[in-house]
Amino acid sequence: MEIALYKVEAKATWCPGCGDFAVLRALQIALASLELNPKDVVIVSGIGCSSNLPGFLNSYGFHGLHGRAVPVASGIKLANHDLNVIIAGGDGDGYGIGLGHFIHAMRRNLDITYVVMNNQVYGLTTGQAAPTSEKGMLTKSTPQGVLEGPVNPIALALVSGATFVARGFSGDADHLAKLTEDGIKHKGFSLIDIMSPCVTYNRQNTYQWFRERVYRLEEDNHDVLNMDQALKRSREWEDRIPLGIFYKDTKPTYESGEQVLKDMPLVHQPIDRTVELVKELIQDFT
Amino acid sequence: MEIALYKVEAKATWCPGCGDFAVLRALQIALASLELNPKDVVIVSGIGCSSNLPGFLNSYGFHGLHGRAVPVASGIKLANHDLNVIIAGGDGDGYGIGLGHFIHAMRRNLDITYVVMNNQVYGLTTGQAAPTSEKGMLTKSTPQGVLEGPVNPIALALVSGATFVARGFSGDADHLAKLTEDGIKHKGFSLIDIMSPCVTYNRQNTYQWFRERVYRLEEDNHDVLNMDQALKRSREWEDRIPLGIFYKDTKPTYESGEQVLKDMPLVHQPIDRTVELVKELIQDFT
Amino acid sequence: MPLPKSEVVVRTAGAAGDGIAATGETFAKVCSRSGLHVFAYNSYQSVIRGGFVWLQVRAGRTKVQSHGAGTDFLIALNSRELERHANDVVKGGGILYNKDKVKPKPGLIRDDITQYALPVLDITAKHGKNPILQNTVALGALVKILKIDFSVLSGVLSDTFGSRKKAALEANLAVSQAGYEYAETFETVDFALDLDYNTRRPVMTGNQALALGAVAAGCKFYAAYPMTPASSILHWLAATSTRTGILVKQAEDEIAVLNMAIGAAFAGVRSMVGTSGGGFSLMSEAIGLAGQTETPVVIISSQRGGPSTGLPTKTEQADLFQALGASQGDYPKIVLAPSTVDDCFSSIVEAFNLAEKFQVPVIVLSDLYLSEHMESLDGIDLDFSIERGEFAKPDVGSIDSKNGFKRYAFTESGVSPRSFPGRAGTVFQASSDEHDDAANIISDVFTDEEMRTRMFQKRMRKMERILPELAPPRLEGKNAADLTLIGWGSTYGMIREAVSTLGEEGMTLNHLHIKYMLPFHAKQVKEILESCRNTLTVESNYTGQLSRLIRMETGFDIKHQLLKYDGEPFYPGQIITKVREVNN
Amino acid sequence: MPLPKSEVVVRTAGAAGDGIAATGETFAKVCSRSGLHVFAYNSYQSVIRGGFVWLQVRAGRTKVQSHGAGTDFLIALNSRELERHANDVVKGGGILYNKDKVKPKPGLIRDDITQYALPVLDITAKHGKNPILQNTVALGALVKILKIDFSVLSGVLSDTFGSRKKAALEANLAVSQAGYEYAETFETVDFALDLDYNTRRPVMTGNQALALGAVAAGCKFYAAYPMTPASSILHWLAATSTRTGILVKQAEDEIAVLNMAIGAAFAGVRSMVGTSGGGFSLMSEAIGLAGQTETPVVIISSQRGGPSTGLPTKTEQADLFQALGASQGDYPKIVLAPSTVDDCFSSIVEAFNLAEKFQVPVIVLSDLYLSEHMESLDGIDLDFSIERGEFAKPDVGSIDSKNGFKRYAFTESGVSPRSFPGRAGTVFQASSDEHDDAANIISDVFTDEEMRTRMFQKRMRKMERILPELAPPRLEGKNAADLTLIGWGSTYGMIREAVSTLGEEGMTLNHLHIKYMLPFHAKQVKEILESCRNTLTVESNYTGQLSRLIRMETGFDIKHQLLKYDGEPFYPGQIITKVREVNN
Ligand SMILES: Cc1ncc(C[n+]2csc(CCOP(=O)(O)OP(=O)(O)O)c2C)c(N)n1
Ligand SMILES: Cc1ncc(C[n+]2csc(CCOP(=O)(O)OP(=O)(O)O)c2C)c(N)n1
Ligand code: SF4
Ligand code: SF4
Ligand SMILES: [Mg+2]
Ligand SMILES: [Mg+2]
Repeated sequence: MEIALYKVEAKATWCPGCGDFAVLRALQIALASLELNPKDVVIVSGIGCSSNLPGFLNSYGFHGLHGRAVPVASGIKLANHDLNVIIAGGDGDGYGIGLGHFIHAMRRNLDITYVVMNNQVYGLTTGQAAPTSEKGMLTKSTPQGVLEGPVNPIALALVSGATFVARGFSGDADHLAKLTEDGIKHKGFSLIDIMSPCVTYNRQNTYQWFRERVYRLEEDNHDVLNMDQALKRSREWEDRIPLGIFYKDTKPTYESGEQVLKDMPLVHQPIDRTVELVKELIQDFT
Repeated sequence: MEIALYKVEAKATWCPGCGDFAVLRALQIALASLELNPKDVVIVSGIGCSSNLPGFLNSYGFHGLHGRAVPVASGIKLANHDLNVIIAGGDGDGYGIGLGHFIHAMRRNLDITYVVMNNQVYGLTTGQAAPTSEKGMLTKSTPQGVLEGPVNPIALALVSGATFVARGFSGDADHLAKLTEDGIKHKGFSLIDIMSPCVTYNRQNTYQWFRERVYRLEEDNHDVLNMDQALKRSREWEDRIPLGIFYKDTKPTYESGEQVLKDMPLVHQPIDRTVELVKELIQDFT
Repeated sequence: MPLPKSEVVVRTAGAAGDGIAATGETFAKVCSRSGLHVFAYNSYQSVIRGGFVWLQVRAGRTKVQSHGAGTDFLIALNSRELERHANDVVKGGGILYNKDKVKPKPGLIRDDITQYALPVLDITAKHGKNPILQNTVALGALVKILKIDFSVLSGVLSDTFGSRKKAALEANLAVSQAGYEYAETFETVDFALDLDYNTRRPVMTGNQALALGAVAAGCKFYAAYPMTPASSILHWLAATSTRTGILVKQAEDEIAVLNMAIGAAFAGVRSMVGTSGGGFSLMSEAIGLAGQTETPVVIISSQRGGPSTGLPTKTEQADLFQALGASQGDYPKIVLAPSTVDDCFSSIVEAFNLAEKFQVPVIVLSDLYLSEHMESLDGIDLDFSIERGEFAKPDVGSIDSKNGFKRYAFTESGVSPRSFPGRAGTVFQASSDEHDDAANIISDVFTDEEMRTRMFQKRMRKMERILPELAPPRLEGKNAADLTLIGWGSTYGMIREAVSTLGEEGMTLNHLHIKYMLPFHAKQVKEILESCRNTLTVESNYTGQLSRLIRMETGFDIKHQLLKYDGEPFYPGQIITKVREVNN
Repeated sequence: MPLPKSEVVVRTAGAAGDGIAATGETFAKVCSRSGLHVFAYNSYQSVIRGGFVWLQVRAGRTKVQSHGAGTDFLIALNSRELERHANDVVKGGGILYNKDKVKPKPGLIRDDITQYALPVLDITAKHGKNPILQNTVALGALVKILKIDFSVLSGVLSDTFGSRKKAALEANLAVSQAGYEYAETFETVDFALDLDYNTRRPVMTGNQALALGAVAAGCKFYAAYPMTPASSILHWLAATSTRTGILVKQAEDEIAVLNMAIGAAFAGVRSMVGTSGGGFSLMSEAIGLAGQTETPVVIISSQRGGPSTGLPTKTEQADLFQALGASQGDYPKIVLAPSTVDDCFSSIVEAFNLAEKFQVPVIVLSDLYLSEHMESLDGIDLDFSIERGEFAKPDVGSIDSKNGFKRYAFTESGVSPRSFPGRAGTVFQASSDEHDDAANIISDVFTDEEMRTRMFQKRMRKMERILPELAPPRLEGKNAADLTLIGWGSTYGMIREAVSTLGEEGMTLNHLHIKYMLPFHAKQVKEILESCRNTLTVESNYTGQLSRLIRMETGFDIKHQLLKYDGEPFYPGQIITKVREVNN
């Protein structure tokens, strides 16, 4: 399919140079190459610069509350598991206020792809510390420097049961498009944490900074089936930053275990014989 | 000090046989052996059977909202870091609804000890699935069996920066008392995840079940300084369940990095010269 | 009530873990299968074992609308409870107890009360050490005393234990039979219950009726996080999920619960959540999201004793303004409060229809007393229809392009035909940000003030359309009365009982029960109230929330208030006392 | 206003990222250091770069209370903005623009407007490619046009950039000077601003005043999660933390924020949080916790355009019922709404005193317009005292034993002397569950109904004690007026301006501004309103929330409403039009 199919008139409103453009494009390429019809794709987001993404792409979208994209997406998937459900959002949204949902979603293992535009800062609210900001980073809310260690989303995903755990980089577009495609194709919860520089508020973790550090796991003898190795690699950061798939696994999805979904998606199940059903159930009460 | 000092008239109201009795006693022993004055100890909890603990112990206490013990405790510690702040609560409280706070607290590394009475079920609400319930467990809310994998609190703690990560067992009282003492002594955030059977609603993970599986890390050549090893051990469960300290580290605490706490705890800082301060600050606006 | 009495009130008192709830349910079913109307209330605390629990079943030849006051029979499961409750037993009543365990102090039980000391040890000896069997012994005896056929009790027990719990069933059957037989030695009591084994009304709690209502409405998705007193909705829907086809999801917290439900509704299924005040607080942000994205969703909030964690197992009606004020900003939503178990059922069907026709969140306010008390129903109203509202015509087959579809089209009614993912030709993005009719956000780059104003008005227009669809409140009872009692929610039955009791005494009273809190029938309520000679609200809260709402909506000042906030439901007697006071 | 005008209105229009806010602030300070009163409003969207932004500064010889309407000078940063705003410039006004970038279409700028085409490229060439320097050029020119001494501008620039940003300062000084000098070629304008370089009023936003109020009150702990329009409280308090000694914590979400603050308050320090509606929703459960545990805490909620995410950068006053209804159950709390920047400062000091004296949560409702607009202050009221309320006498030295201390002692006032961890002799457990006076929970095992009732009444008694401590509302203006305008929050200034403008025309109007929403001065407000000939509320919301509150509290029906919900603040002109309509 043509990438054009996934484009909309509205121009993305990110700052020139923002990493999120590459993420949008990667998604469009991946969807096209997977030949998905826009009507069968739903992109769910929260609030943040990154969470504006669904508005810039031709598919169904739900642009909800800050930090709550994951449960909304889960509800959509449970209601209609024929849909391709993708979550797109920021690091603050997903790893900060939404952290609990993120981890519970991974142990739930619905077939959803989560694309996080990790810029290590709060963009939309004009530059406060994010849960991913490095220790010591100076921001509007931490003028003495961040005192907390950053969350490690890759490691969290690994220990929480995600079945596809990867890191991308907005500065490496082709690689990112491929990762995105693999993530969507994967059955089960996939996390793609994307280092997506905020050129306005993060002057520390720039494209250049990443370029000096990133390497590709697939070119470094990494075994995606080896959890111990994946965990070890997930702790690399200062000097060498791995990109690519850390870990991949197959596990039954949540929806495949749910008995009421055996026959068809909920949304297609008829609701016209409820009176009979009620009459039958009332027997239990007499 | 005498353990009696930490006792109150009110009898603990847990079901006979509940694992939480052992946790209460371990805390009392640990506090006594650390010679802490009850007035300098605050136990903070959420809501749940386990979260009733502060009422059964002689010290200051804050019995707050379901899932919110961690931020309350953090606020207390920040306001007065001379206090010994201990969080006590359940697995639902801490690893379910409170999971986000739990992980953010670990990367924050305040000097707080978190004692989780993990019974793998929701006790107080009469037996629904907990985030720690094993896959397939039948509960009131999951009559077809839990479809999600359980959270792994030890692994989450390890990858989130906790500096003292341990597991105890209510069926091993002395060991638990010692762990509790070590945890309180430790400078920085310590997690003690305690397998504390619910004799009423969890008929699966019983004392017996654990007794057949537990072993002590300290008797099994475990190196508490080795993160890789700790992570590997954190994934043991089915047949062998490790007890003891998985990992221990020293890192500066949050409060030691916060400049306004340099001189003394907030609560002791005077507030009688604010007019002068305001006059000075107004200069910035003119 | 003069003897022979046409109703009986039975109280079982003990501790949590004594099996009181199950005993009560069995007895309630026995009564119902004997053709009686039933009403039962369980007073308990949050401790799992221990504490002070009592459950009262009231059964009568005619409709009973509260759990009643004076107890005819007390089953005291231990000495402590015997002491606490003995004096509540009426003259001519009886007390049943396990004579091996309970030794009444001399003088404790009045002479006008019959003592039924049961030799439980003897009876249960053969059946293992299950202490709960003492309850079954007492049940057997009670059934005999009330002259109910033993087969009714054995039938209920068989249905309860089913074929899967055979040993338990056998033990229960045996000891209840023994209790029954032992009671043949007792003097009989003068009741005129008019038993009728051919009438069998269903007996259920408000929560079960709410859940059953969801089944009726074609709900497909129920999400919840456990919280008393809403948890039993979750339990029942989970237990019946494979029969009803409703997907039941316990999520990680209430925030996830409602966001999931909104996702499911956005994807096209009827979806519902249930919680209580604390969980409702956490949901409140997402209620505004549903309002803004025009996503239909039903939210049950069952009120309990507050504030904060408060009294988790006690009843209260103090979350009205929490529901009305939920989430920031002005947006369309509906708040309604059912008042009886029947009404619970119908209200959910109605809530779903309103939610979908108007694409709004609907909050259904229950309370612990309504949610958890058991009631026999004369029959549930099955004459309902499912109205899903307007859908946009899908443009089937076309490859889709966004923004062609005007999801939030400006219409006179304010309702814009909707669609959902998977449908061709209607691709759009729902957004919590303000947006134009084609669902493009206008908060980001250019806040078109005119568009904002029109979209706001479009949304709010729905509220005007909703009101005429709601049954206006009406005065029950005589039109010209000395006093009008006004209530909402679970106080319905008690108020009716008080009104009819006092009516028999010659007072002229009537009753206005408000179901729709938002939108509010301001005009009608004002008219009614202005026609009243005197007014009294009856509510379980401190600040008089209904009175305040009425004044806000109508300017009308209710004269008298009967407020109760100790956690226990009203007794008709309390209402009667207050009415007498006011009418003096 | 006839010429020579005693005030000037300057609007800068461009896109986000064009440095408009900084330019506005500089100009506002320049005016203030020239002895003028200043009021500035920034209209922006949530996009970080791009969008449609304009900032308007109004400066005058006498107090100015809104950002005004007609623009005297427009600084148009690009052609698009020139087109949008050119026509708002009044006759005799001027438009400044970068002639290298902006080419006005013929006819766009009316003949009665002076064009100041600035050769920005020439001027900034030496100073690198920073496009924002064009603003500084324009500022230099504007200062010259207004006959303000250049040293004032250079002084402000020096203070802003400080010694640390030397290069930036030099560039800004140079280009502003060049702009100033270039403007010498311009015709001068006839203003009578009466400059006075010896008077320098502080210029700050409502948020800065709220933050400064916290400093004054001895607040020691501020927690927040970023959210427009509350974020700048966080930014300022974080930036000054080492000077003020306030510990500033950005937490992981708003739930953590308020729970942390409650923890800190429980531990004995004055603690505060700030958020907007969405975050307030998330906090609501913990507000009830503060009420129930009787923990003093101050919660700022700055309202923005709703519902849901709505219009994050726009103003609205639609969260009143969210604040009133926050959290389940009835519990004591205070809701107040400051109306001016001065009032922001004093309100926080007052909020802390009330919070601690009555051990309740205090909600301070601001709104975007109030929080973010800049205003010059005649002087902040520093004559305040810090009242911490009653503390229990610690029993120093003793080893502690629990439950001796009656933390929730029954007192006539409902206030029980408090204590905190670390103090000897007062060990206790605060609990969200209902409890007795010694803080033992009564929800778990035995719900003592009498204790419950007494504890409930104890808590609620505080509300009666609070009301007399709050300054009752009063009519501003003539007592007998044809129309009374009623408002709350940020509309204060506009209403006053409208009242005085129309007063000059001979209308007799007065003004009632409500600050205390809960508890409410029902008696006083009712008396006032009943004495009014005609009434009009002015509010930025759809449902008329203040009118509804007034009717709820007093039964009084406000006759007319002026409601606005497009996100932009009122203009005095809109109020004037409405008043004329009503008075016809
Ligand atoms: C409940 C709530 N709290 C706060 C906000 C304000 N807010 C909007 S976006 C955002 C942070 C965005 O950061 P991130 O998710 O990293 O996205 P980015 O802008 O960096 O892409 C915040 C705090 C909100 N909308 N809702
Ligand atoms: C916001 C909110 N949601 C739900 C509840 C109801 N609730 C009370 S305790 C509890 C679960 C307790 O489980 P856990 O923390 O594991 O403690 P346990 O009882 O097992 O010791 C729940 C869901 C609540 N009090 N507040
Ligand atoms: S502020 Fe940062 S994250 Fe937001 S659009 Fe600009 S560059 Fe991207
Ligand atoms: S229900 Fe379970 S967790 Fe709760 S007190 Fe009883 S045994 Fe302990
Ligand atoms: Mg970010
Ligand atoms: Mg548990």
